[in-house]
Parts: sequence; structure tokens; C-alpha cells
Amino acid sequence: MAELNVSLCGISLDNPIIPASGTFGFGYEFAELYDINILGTFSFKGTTRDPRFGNPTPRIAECTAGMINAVGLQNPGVEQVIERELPKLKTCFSKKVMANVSGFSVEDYAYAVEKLDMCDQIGWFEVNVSCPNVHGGGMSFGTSPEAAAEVTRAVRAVTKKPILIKLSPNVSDIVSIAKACEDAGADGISLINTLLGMRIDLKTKKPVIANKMGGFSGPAIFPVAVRMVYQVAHAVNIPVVGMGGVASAEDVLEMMLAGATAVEVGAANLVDPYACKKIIEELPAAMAKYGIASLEEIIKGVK
Amino acid sequence: MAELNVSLCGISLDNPIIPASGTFGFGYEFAELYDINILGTFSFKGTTRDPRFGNPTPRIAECTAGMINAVGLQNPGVEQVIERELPKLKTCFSKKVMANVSGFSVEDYAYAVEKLDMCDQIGWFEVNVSCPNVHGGGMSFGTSPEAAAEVTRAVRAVTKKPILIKLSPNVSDIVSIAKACEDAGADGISLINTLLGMRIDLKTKKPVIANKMGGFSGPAIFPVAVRMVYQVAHAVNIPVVGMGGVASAEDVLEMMLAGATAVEVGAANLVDPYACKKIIEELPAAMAKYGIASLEEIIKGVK
Amino acid sequence: MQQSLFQITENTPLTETVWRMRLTGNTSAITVPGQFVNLKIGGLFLRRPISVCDCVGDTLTLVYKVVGHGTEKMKGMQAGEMLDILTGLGNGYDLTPVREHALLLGGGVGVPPLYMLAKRLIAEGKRVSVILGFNTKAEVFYEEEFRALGAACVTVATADGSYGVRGFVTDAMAGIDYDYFFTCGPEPMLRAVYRATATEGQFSFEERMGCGFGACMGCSCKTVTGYKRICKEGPVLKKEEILWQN
Amino acid sequence: MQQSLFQITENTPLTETVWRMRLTGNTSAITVPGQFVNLKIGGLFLRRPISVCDCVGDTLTLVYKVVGHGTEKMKGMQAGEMLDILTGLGNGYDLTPVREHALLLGGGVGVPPLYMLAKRLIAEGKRVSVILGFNTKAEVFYEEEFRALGAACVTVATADGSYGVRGFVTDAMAGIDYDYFFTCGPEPMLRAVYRATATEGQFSFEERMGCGFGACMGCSCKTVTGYKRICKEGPVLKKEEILWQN
Repeated sequence: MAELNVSLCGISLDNPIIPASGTFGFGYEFAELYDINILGTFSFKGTTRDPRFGNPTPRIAECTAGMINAVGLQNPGVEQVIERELPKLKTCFSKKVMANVSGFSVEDYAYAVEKLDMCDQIGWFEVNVSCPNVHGGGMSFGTSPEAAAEVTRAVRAVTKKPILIKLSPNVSDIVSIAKACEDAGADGISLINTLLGMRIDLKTKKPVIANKMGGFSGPAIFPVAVRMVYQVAHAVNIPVVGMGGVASAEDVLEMMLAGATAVEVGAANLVDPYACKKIIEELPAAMAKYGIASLEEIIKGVK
Repeated sequence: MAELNVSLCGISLDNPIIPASGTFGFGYEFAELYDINILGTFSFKGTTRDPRFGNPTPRIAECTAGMINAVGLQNPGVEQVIERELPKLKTCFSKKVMANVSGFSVEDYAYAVEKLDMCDQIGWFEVNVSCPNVHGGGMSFGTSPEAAAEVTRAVRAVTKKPILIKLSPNVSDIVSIAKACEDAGADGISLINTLLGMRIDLKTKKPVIANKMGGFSGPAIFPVAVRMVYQVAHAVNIPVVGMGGVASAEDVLEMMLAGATAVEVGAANLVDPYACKKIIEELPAAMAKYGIASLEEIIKGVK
Repeated sequence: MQQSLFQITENTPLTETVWRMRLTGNTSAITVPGQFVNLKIGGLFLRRPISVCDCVGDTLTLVYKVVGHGTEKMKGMQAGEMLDILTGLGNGYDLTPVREHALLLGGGVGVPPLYMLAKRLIAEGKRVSVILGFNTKAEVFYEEEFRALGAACVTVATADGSYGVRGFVTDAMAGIDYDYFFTCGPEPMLRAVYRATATEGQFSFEERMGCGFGACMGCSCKTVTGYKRICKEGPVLKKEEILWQN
Repeated sequence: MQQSLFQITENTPLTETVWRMRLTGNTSAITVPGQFVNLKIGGLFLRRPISVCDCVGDTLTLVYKVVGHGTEKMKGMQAGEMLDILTGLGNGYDLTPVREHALLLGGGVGVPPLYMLAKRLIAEGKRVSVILGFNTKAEVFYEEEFRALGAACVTVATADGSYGVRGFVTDAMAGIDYDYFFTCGPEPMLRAVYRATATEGQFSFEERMGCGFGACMGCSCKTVTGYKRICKEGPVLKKEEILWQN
């Protein structure tokens, strides 16, 4: 009997499969398709202090084996998430959910996390530090160890729930940033966020997306994700949640061997709304094929 | 009549298509397949001061829409390149060739460029700064503006031929590195080199390649390449040679609109030895389809 | 929403660039006119949304224009091939506001969804007038099909005047005493219809989509009643909801 | 080297995991036994190298083991399908050193290239002895085919003793008075053959390849006579060239 359960920051997951933020809304719409309690958990839509529409459209572009999005954190704001979205989720999801939080200043992050901290439904925070720091010249918090650590300390101060810092892959040295977050009190690292990409429409001779560039995700980025998960998992002593192009049970096994304790599935949900369900169902057969009895045992299996 | 010619650092190219270093050897083996004088030029196999076998095998891994290589700069060393390879090339290629040079110290680079500088066949140097700096803790020269500039100055001092610095995409801020190279005397920038990636074999539960990680190339990385070409081309005043996942005439047009003056084709050559020939032949039809009369005119067409 | 496999039974050109594909499969999720389906096409990552032209029993009819890599590949598909399709996407048109006489205005590839709409309205005993707009005579399609449905009046407008009324769909509206309208077409046409109509009505919008079923927020737009996802709360918006972005 | 389209005429299993594919196309670049071809398989980026088992007229025979994504896809291919193939890759075996009696030692998926080799040697009037090694009886293939060629002696060895000689190919060499040998198989077998043979001979090696035609240097190895590309100066190395990496 295949053992799928893993433990993430002290909370047990029935399996390591987590729909990634921004590909699963606040869950209840997917609950119309299948019982979302079969998931390990899911990371809800990136939530900010204030409501946001995000970037102008078009904000999606097709790529070989992937896509670019420049949605720009459209969300109803933390108050509405608490008052409207989480109660809706409660009717169809009995597990702890992962709260994905974004901000444009250190105070933004702390504000949103402090508000959400009172919600019993929330098991973990996943703090997205890929956003531009409006007080720091617009560079992403995630591109400097100092800025990432500052965000980590600020959210650490306002919650006792486990905090995962979600890192941007668009950096020279992912390990130094992960270590800085660990030193600042993070309970885990999740990575990779999207690669910065761009496509140009040959007919209009303009960028496909209105914002010019956007976040590139999908199977195309999987080898970069595996590499960074491996590097970070072997450099920190806190769990790593791996993501980036995962689309199959075999991809999940590869991520876990590289060092992931749990695995998020993003772009695949947008092509197949049943992607996570299928991966969970296919995991036992894939484990059997490769002689794996327990997923916990293969985490960081590659030295 | 479609105008394919472009000018790269003062040297005219019949067309912008350049097989990328490491995918075309020293050219003469491809000359058995077709007349390689149809190319704009090509960038020869990365050459170092001393002969190198490179990394242990296996050093190739399959990926979705791409591949990882960890060849590790196998080459016969600069003396043999001059004595054996370039004379062989002379028998089948009458154009100027691009000399790709690598090193593990600033002195290595200068040594190889100085030796090659006397070769009339060489039109440009393409200096690969993605190699680890053995005197700098092993970090790649290409990950710091200072180190990249230092290499640029060193090679600038020993040649009057145009120098292109070939940048690594595995950095937080590609623009600052490109600008540092421009300020240090580079005549152009070529990018992107490969993304650092990794794959794990589920059967052996070990990395597919002996060296664990390697350079990820192929159509999968194209959106990252377009983005960086766009960013760099709009930040420097020297020409940019674009590469990364280019596999079709349409990809060439997209790269040029993003800002490339010429376009290198890498991984595609390894799947189809006639890839560059086919792209050159398909360019006029692709230009007609998108209403492009002259390639020179579309360079950096996207603002 | 329903995910299922459909088999292509027909794939033929109507004009030089507009093709009709018929498929059989589980159409149970397609409940109202104006919805769309999302096709998984081999070699492409994102699905491709195509509006439903008609749906009868287990037969789905799609009329699509060949404009990019996705529709190029669709054009090359043969009868017998299977396609993974998400059906029943989007809100579709709300037929209830029509009292007696509905005006349907379609432009180019915006024409197909109006076909199933006209059929339903006529089945409900409404009077239906249709104006179809195209660039030129060679691009006209489905005029006869709308007539065959029993529409009270089918007018074609061509921008170059090579067929029917010269001009845009809004140049062919005079004298039609509709009490409600429905429209689908390129945005400049929708804006013209917005200005040219006096009654209430519904507009079907296009936007580049990620998922097509509400998950990615790629296709959001601002409306009078808040942010809406074109793929989920749209593609049909009521006239009074629309907030045009300059 | 030649790039051309081949049509599959047959694709059938020989054992549970070993399949034979026959194709027709331009085989003109396949000149000597021991060469390989490189197949473009839909959905995979790199080509897949497969050794040539036989080549007669325009018919190419490949015998392959299903071990990964590429060969899984090959197994699913049907007669009639077309494949983009690079042919005539690799140096192949040099038949000239054989005086009278060649010993051919093949292990598992290393057996197929020896078939065309045996055929050529016999056609040249040489005496040929063949030893084929497998793990177990169920995995044995091509024993009868080698006999039908007129090999002087065909011996099968199985590691578990379920068929033929118990043990490895090197356990079945006793009493064969060969003056030259050729071998192909997994590296541990090649090392055993290296140690067990007294004459000169040739070894065919496997390495993970990028291009298969010498461009990428992905499959290089060190030899007594310098660095060689398995795909270009190999896959066949002479015994005296080999430098084993520990």
C-alpha cells in the first residue's frame, strides 16, 4: 500500500499535492468539479492588503510547453477574502488551507498576514516575495537576501502559524536568499515562482501582453525548478515546497527526490481542471513503477 | 525581394543566422551536409587556453521542449584550434567566423583571444563569461558586473576585432551586467547562454547527468531569451545577438523585433543538422507573411 | 463545465479563412446560446476557446476563423480525430428580456454564436432580425442558414459594399423595430453597436484567455458591477454593465 | 549521414520488452554493420539512437528494447506511420581484420547490430560463431535468425540458467578457436569480454547522446588515441584503444 502522506511544517498532509496560488482561486469553484478534500491542501489566490484588479489585458500569452501571465495579483483584498471567500471555502473544504500573501511594502505583508492569522482555516502562510518593492526602487523583494529577510521578519512577528517564503527564480543566487529567509524565521521555502518572460506578436509587432513581460510557467520551466529545489533543499534545514512545471505523478516524484516535501501544481490546472485529481490518482502506480513505498522516504533522496 | 542582410559590429552578414557555439563544431563537418557559406557566420566551439575533455559522461539529458548539456567546454585548446581546426575550416568557409572563447581566469581569456587575434579568418570574438571563476570562489564571471567588466577589459586590451560578451541568464539583473560590459569596451552583447537546470532519473534516483546540473536550452527557454534580449537591447547602445530556443524563421523575427541584430541557433542544430539552412530558406516567406521587407528595419521594432 | 472527448465528423471551409467543424460527444453541459468550448490541441499548451455555433443532440457545431497557430492546426484536422474539449463554458446569452422582437448583430467571427441564439429565440416564438457584417463579399457566411431558421429579416452589410448594404452592421439598422438586441463581434463593432442602439441588449466579448473556466483571472475586465471574468461571468455582458476602457 | 522519411511497415514484439520495427526508405547512407540511426519521435526533443539490426535494399530493420519514454512511444507506432530518421551514423564495425573465424558476443539489446555483421562476414566467406547473452529464457530473441544466416555455431547463455549455458557470454567461450571478435552489450559485459578475450577485437559502446552526428560533444569518451565521440568516431572502438574509466 503506497504511503502518500507527508508532514509539512508539523501539519500532516494526506498527500503532497497542492494546487498553486493563482490557479485554483479560493477553491470552491473547483469543488463543483470534484471533492477538493482529496488534495493535500491548496494555496489560495495571492491576497493583498487592498483589492486589486491587476494589470491591463491581454495578460496571457501562449509559449512552447508553457504560458506567460501578467495577471498582476487580481484579488478582492484581505477583508473580502476573510468575509466572503473563506466562508465559501469552509462549506466544501475541511482541511487547513495555505494562505498566499503578497505586498508592495513590508507593512503590506504584515498587515495582510496579521488579519488572516485569526482565521482558523489557515494552516500555513505562503509569502510571495516576487512583488516589486515600491519603497525599494521597484526591485522585487525576492531578488535580495536582505529584503526577503525583512519581509520574513515582519510576518514572523505577527503570526505563529508556519510561514513559507515563496521565492523568485529570477536571481543569481537562490541559495543565499533561501538561507536569509531561514535565518529570519521562515518555517519553509516554496519555489519556484514564475520565470520572467516575454512574447511578441509578429502580426502587431507588439508584445503579446499589455504589460510587455510576465511570469512564464508550465512544463518548460521544470528543469530550472528541479535544479533550484535541489540547491535550496540541500542548503537549508527547513522544508521546501517544490513547484514549477509539474504536470504528472512522475514530475512529483522527481521534485521530491530533488528535495521537495510537498509539490505545488500550477499551470497544469489551467489546461486540465482535473490535473491535481489525476496526479493524486496516478501517484500509487507511479510509485510502484519506481519501487517507492513511501513518499516521505524519497524526500531529498538525491544527494 | 526580401532584404536579409544585416551589419554586425561593422561586418556585413548576408543574413542574421548564426549557428551557436557548441552546436556546430568548427564548421567543416557541417560542410559535408551543405554549403555553410549560406550562413551569416557561425560561432565556433568554445575554445580555452588549454585542451579540455570537459565533464564526465553522461552529460546530456532530455527535457520537455529542450535538453540539458554539461559538456564542459570540451575543445582541443587554442593552439590546436589555430593549427588544425581553422585551416580545415578555411577549405570550406570563406566568410569571417565568430571565435567563441572561454576561460577560468581573466588571464585565460586574454591569452586565448591574443593568440586567436592573429587569425584573419576571425571576424568577431564572442566571449563566454558563464564559466566559473576559479580565483573568484567559483562563481561565474557572468553573475557580477565587475567580473564581467574585468574580462571585457582584459580581452579589449589584446584585440581590435569586435568583441561580443556572451551573458548568462542566471542572474538577477541582466541589464546591469550588459551595461558594465558596454562600459568596459564591448562592441556587442550576445545572450542568452543556457539556463542552469537539472533532471533526475526516477529509475536510478540519481541526477541524469554525471555533473548533476547543466545548461538547459531549446524552445522551452525562448520566452526568457526574448525578454532578456528586449531588456538589454533597450538599455545599451551596442548591438545584441539574440539566442535561446530559436527554432524557426518566425522565432528569428521575434528575436529581432525584441532587439537582436543577429540571431544564433543552438539546440535546434542538434535535432536537425539542416536547421539553419531551413531557417534561412524560410525567412523570405515568413517576412512576406508579416509584411517585413528588410530585416535591418525590424531590429528593436518593439518599443 | 464538462471535460470529454469529441469525435470530429466534418471539417470544411465556408470561406477562405472561416471553417466549420462538427463533432459528436457529450454536449450535456451546453445549455444556452453564447457559451463557448475550450479545445486541447496537440502541440499547444493552452486550450483554444471557440464559441458554440450550434448544438443539437450530441452534435456540436463550431465555426472558426483561421487566425493563428491553434486555428491553423484545427483546419488540418480530419473527420474521425478525437479532441479533448471542455464544454459549457461562459454564461451565455439571457433570452428572457426579449419581449417580441430581437435584433441580432454579428460581425465576422462574431456571427456563429448568434446562430444558436436565433434558433432558440424563434423556437420561443420571438421575432428575430439579423444583421451580419463582413469586410467583403468573399467573407460572407451563414446568411442562408439564418434565413432557413425563419428569421424575419436577414441583412448583410459589407464594409466595401461588395454585397448587401455598404457599411457596418450599424448602417443596416434603420427601420427595425426591435425591443432588445444581442451582439457579438470585434470590439470596434461592439462600441458602434453600443452607441447606435436605443434599447437594452447584451454584448459578447473576446479576451485572450488562460484557462477558460475562471481559475487564472487572465481575462478579467472592469464592469459597472465590479470585476468580471470574461470566461466565467462573461463572455456576455449586459449593456448597462459595460465600462469601456479607452 | 542522410536525413529522410521512412515509412513503418512492421512493428511487432519479439519478447515482452524487445520489439522489431521494419521501415522502408532511403537506406543509402547505411554502409557497414554496427552503425546506428537517430529517430525523431513526436513530443520528444532529442532524437533517439537505435542500432541497425539489418538493412536490405530499402528495408531497414531495428530491434529495440522498451526502456524509456522514447522507446515507449516507438512501441505504440503503427505500420504506415512516417518517421524522420538520420541514417548512416557512427563508424560501424571494420570487418577487415578477420582472418578466418570471427566470434560475435552480444548481450541483450547489444545483439541486434551483430546480426547484420554476421550476415556480412558470412557473405565474405568467414566462419562466424555467435554467443548471445540474456538474463533469462523469456528474454531470448534472434537465436533462430542467427542460425538461419549459417553461423557455424550459435550459443545462448542465460544468467539464471533457464536456457542454454548458465552464466554470461564469457562463460560460453570455451573451445571456440576464433581469430578476431566483435562485441556489443552493456558495459559490465564489455568489460568481462575485454578480460576474457585473447585476440584483438572491436567493442560497440553506448552513451547518452545529444545529436548523434558529432556536433554537441555530449557522448565523448577518452581513448588511448585521444578523445572520441561515441556517435562519430564510435560507437565501435578497437580493443587496443579502450581506456576504461573506473
